Amino acid sequence: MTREVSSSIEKLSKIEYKERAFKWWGPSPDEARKIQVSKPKELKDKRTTLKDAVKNLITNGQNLGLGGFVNTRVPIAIVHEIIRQGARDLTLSLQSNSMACELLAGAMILDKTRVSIKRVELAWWAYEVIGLAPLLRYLAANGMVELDDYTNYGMAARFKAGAMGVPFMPTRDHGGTDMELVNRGTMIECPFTGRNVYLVPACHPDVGLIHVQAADKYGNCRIFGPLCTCPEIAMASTYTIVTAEEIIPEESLRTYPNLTEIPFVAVDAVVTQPYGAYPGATYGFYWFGMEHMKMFRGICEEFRVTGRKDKLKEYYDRYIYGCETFDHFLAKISSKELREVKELDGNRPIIL
Amino acid sequence: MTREVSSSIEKLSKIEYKERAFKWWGPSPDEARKIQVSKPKELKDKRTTLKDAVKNLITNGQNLGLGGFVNTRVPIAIVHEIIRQGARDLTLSLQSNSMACELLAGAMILDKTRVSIKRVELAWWAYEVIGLAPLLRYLAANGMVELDDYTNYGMAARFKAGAMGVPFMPTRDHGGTDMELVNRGTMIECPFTGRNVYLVPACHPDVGLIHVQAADKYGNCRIFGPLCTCPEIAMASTYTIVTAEEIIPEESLRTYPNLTEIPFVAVDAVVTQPYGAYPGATYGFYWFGMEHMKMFRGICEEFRVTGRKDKLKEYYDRYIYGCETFDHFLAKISSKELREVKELDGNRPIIL
Amino acid sequence: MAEYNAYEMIAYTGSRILADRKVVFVGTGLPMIAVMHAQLTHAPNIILLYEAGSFAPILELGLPLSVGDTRTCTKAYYLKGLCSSFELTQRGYVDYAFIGGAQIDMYGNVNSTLLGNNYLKPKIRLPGSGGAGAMAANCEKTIIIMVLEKRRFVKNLDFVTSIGYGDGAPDYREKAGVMGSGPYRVITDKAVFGFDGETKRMVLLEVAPGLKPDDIQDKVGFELLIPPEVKKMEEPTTEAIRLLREVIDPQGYFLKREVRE
Amino acid sequence: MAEYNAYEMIAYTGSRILADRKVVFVGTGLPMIAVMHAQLTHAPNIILLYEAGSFAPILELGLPLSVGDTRTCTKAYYLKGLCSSFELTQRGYVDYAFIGGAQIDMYGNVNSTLLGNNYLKPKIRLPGSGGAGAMAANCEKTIIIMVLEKRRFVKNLDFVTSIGYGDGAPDYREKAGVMGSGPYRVITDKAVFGFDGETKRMVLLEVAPGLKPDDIQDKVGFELLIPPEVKKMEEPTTEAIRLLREVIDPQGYFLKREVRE
Repeated sequence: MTREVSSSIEKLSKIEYKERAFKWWGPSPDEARKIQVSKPKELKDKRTTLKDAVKNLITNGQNLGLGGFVNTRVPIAIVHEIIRQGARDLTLSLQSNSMACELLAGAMILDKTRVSIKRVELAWWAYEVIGLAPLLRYLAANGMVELDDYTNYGMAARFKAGAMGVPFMPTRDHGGTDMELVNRGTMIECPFTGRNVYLVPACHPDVGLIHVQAADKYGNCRIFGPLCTCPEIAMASTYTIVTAEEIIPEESLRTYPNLTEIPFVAVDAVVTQPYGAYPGATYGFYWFGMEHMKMFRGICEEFRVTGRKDKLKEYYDRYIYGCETFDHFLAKISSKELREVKELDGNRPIIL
Repeated sequence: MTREVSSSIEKLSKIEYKERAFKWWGPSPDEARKIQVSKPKELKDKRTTLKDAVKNLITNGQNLGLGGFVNTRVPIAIVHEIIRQGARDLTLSLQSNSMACELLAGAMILDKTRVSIKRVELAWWAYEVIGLAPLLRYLAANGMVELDDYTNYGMAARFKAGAMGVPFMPTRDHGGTDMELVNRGTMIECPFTGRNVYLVPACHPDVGLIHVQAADKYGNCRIFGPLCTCPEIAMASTYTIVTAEEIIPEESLRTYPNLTEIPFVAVDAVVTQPYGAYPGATYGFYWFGMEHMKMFRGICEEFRVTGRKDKLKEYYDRYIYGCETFDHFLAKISSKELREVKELDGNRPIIL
Repeated sequence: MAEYNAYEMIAYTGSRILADRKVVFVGTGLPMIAVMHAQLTHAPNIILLYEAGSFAPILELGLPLSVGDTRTCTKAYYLKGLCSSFELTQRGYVDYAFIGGAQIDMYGNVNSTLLGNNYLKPKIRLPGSGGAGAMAANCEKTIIIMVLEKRRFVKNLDFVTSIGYGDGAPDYREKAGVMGSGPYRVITDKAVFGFDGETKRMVLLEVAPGLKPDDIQDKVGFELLIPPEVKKMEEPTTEAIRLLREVIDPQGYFLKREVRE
Repeated sequence: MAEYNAYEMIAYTGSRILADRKVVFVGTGLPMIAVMHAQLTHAPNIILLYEAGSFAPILELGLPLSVGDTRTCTKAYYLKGLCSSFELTQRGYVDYAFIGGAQIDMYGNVNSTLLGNNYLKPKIRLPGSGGAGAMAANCEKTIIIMVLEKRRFVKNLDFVTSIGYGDGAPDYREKAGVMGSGPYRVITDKAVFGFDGETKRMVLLEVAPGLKPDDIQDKVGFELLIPPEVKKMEEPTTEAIRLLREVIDPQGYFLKREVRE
């Protein structure tokens, strides 16, 4: 073990926490490499349904890497299908997310034999202007999930290290804060500068969940607007499910290879799913659906305050369990709403 | 100092070398940060002539970061101007380069009071199919430059660390080879995996020399074809000179911000220079000029073998010292040649 | 002079403090309003950075409601992802971090992770660091924005999320391995604070009209440094209020919330 | 059967050894010829990777003359930079490294940095690692291509540039921190070699028609492992020679150089 050093945070800190011996919360770098090496990398048609993608790739106990950022290109359609099929003892890894996390948390609260979150490695979980995340508050206050806190850059750097095939990434943050004490990173003295530098361990999700504007049938993806860390999550994960607003011809990707943000080797299932991030936003396609999010958050907050699950159950029965597919969910959203979020995007220029 | 470990290379190695205490061969990460913080970052028109850019930014003793890769988007026009104005005791940092390095070496051989290379941190210096680099052979065999050898990834990772503002990058190479012994990287035991991992120090050139397809007047750059590590070199360097085949309107960059590979804050001088990489290649504009390169290499090889400098001097007098600007150099290349390299590019699709 | 609420005062002051032509990393909440106001008024050439990846946008399509909102990208010059935004800060390209938080202490350390001192079972779990922890570490200077309330200006943070000057030791940030020089201003509805160069403690710089330094000290859970001369905070002009209410946040997403006292 | 020279035999054998649908990181020199031949014949779905940033191109515009040549990008699927190419290898996305070099030893370590044992004043300074050192470290398997000459197949390398099995110790690569499993084949004009699973030493697998294992041992500066059965190397077909000379390298950049014996 490299000799560890630390900042002066202990002089300042008031937090009670439990020392945790370091362990990986998903595949270790060596395991992730081994899996990748053993997979065939050939160009093959990976188009499938979300039902089959989730059936074939999601199992209990996995670490799921949630793509997108807050409300942007969040993998809502994939999360719906995971909830429908059920998955227990999940670890979630993400930077900043809102509804994708809350949806999984709500399913856990309704029936933890069906869906459950064991651990979350994250930087941020809330709705920004709409408010705090009621279900995170509930799970945390009741000690129902183990959390591991980083900055947004910390989580980004962890996915980046995973994508790059290195075991950690040096960062210039976390030091001197309570995150240095509670999370799984570690401070070392830089062998070149002699200064302290904070290392965060690579994060390799078992399955990355990614929504993009366009992909070809092999899984090559174009992304416009904020890339978030979707390319890094896809490359770091041992398997990746991609939903795309549109499938575009391979020829288009071969014409402008510089525009491909995720290469086919990092993708295992490609699903056409228009509005696949709704009520999140997809640059060039639609803005986010504030009203639906507010409505869902309101239901969750009511549960948190009152402990009554009836409205929460109604939401899941109507919008998830009562739908065969995500298209059925979309059919229950007013066409006016879907048209409006499309208009609110302002028709941003993208290249398809 | 972090406790150092090593592979078993010493059991195998036969190389004689001198242990070097670690030192930065250009700005340290802290120095590079300080310079960047002190620079105004505003949007301003940075268009200038190559003469003025070199006059204002290049001085003796600097570390110059050479963009491009082997023959692709090599900063030949900038190197010509540096040779014309003279610069001594240079450190060159690069991955793989051919003519840009040899041109500087030739100028040194002709008159080392005008141009001289003190050190080179590199992965590769030659002409691939055309042959070895005669002037590198000459300088090395005579102990006239200090070299520091990395893999291409090692140099790429060093620029990347510099661009990211971290003091080093972990890599999975160099270990178990003589580069582990002779270069300035170091092996540590990973605090997370317990396995050895090789750290390469960040590289911050004083000035990055970059040729791109298109830039706006503020320095936002589009690059098509291989990006090489031009974005990383530009971001890592404390100052950057960009030559561009074309200046394009700001509005175009604002329409497709995802296509910008170097942001304006990383660029200090923007020069319009068609054929700025010739006899190197620029994707979408022209292929490389094999005949001119062969001719120059032949002259250098003749010097290496015979020790006679007359033809070398002739080349510099005709093509560099005898030219006021790079456009004068181009005027001495046959228009047939310039048309042919354009045709050989095959008119690759780029977005301007 | 127009009537204005606490958020409007904060947004206006935040805007006023931003210099034109500087690079500002915009945190979520009121910073988003403040920078938009600055861009529309005295700082048309201000350079904005949003953490999901957008650099130097012109916010013509309207107010982003989230730092990950696709509206942050409007007419940007450079648009990659999270890594690129934060690496710009590490490398020294960003002048100001502009963040909020739930609690702040006298050294400008900020908490946005939880309330209650138990990490495993917090009384209230807040969103977490998000970008703030990294911004406060590596942008050159940090501007913090918060409503002035005693429950927020506290002696000891429940959790240190964003680094300020730590315990005030001159080498605290150095030992923490961060690159930025630290907190610069704290903007509230009733006062503006800076930090003492020596002790790194919070200094009262401006108070709102009608209030005295003692009124501010009463709302703060630690001892402020109060210099002999404290300026009066500028109030938002009628035009500023019109811009804030009619152009920037007509739905009142950020400006019409209730302030709990 | 057509006449062929040493380079043509190497290129043909290199092509023959590549399996379709695998990912191959293409080093400079004859590997570029071999992969193009493979893509045009038995391995149309082979996935090529070039270090300046090109992934999965179809080489319709002709033979790249350099691994940084813009022609490597023709109809690629993914095209970033150096970092992305090598990170694909570290992460496990690349099946084969395909490299050359100046010297090789019995454990598949390769030298491409210098001749003469003094790093400060080498007898001949060669180009350096380029991508080879990283490819040999992190692609899953390494294929090495070289003309069979005693000055190249040496007992001790002047400089270890690209890692093979080191000194043959079972943990050599593990301790070196590299991710790939190591050398797989060595292809020459007169023989094909593999490596023994236990001792990691070079094993003779195939010899060119008309030669015996002893002839090969005579051209090698260390003791080869020679199994009782050694296959005969396949000779290039007339069609293969036509492709190599007329379609792939009509200028003879790679195939018409002189072989120094």
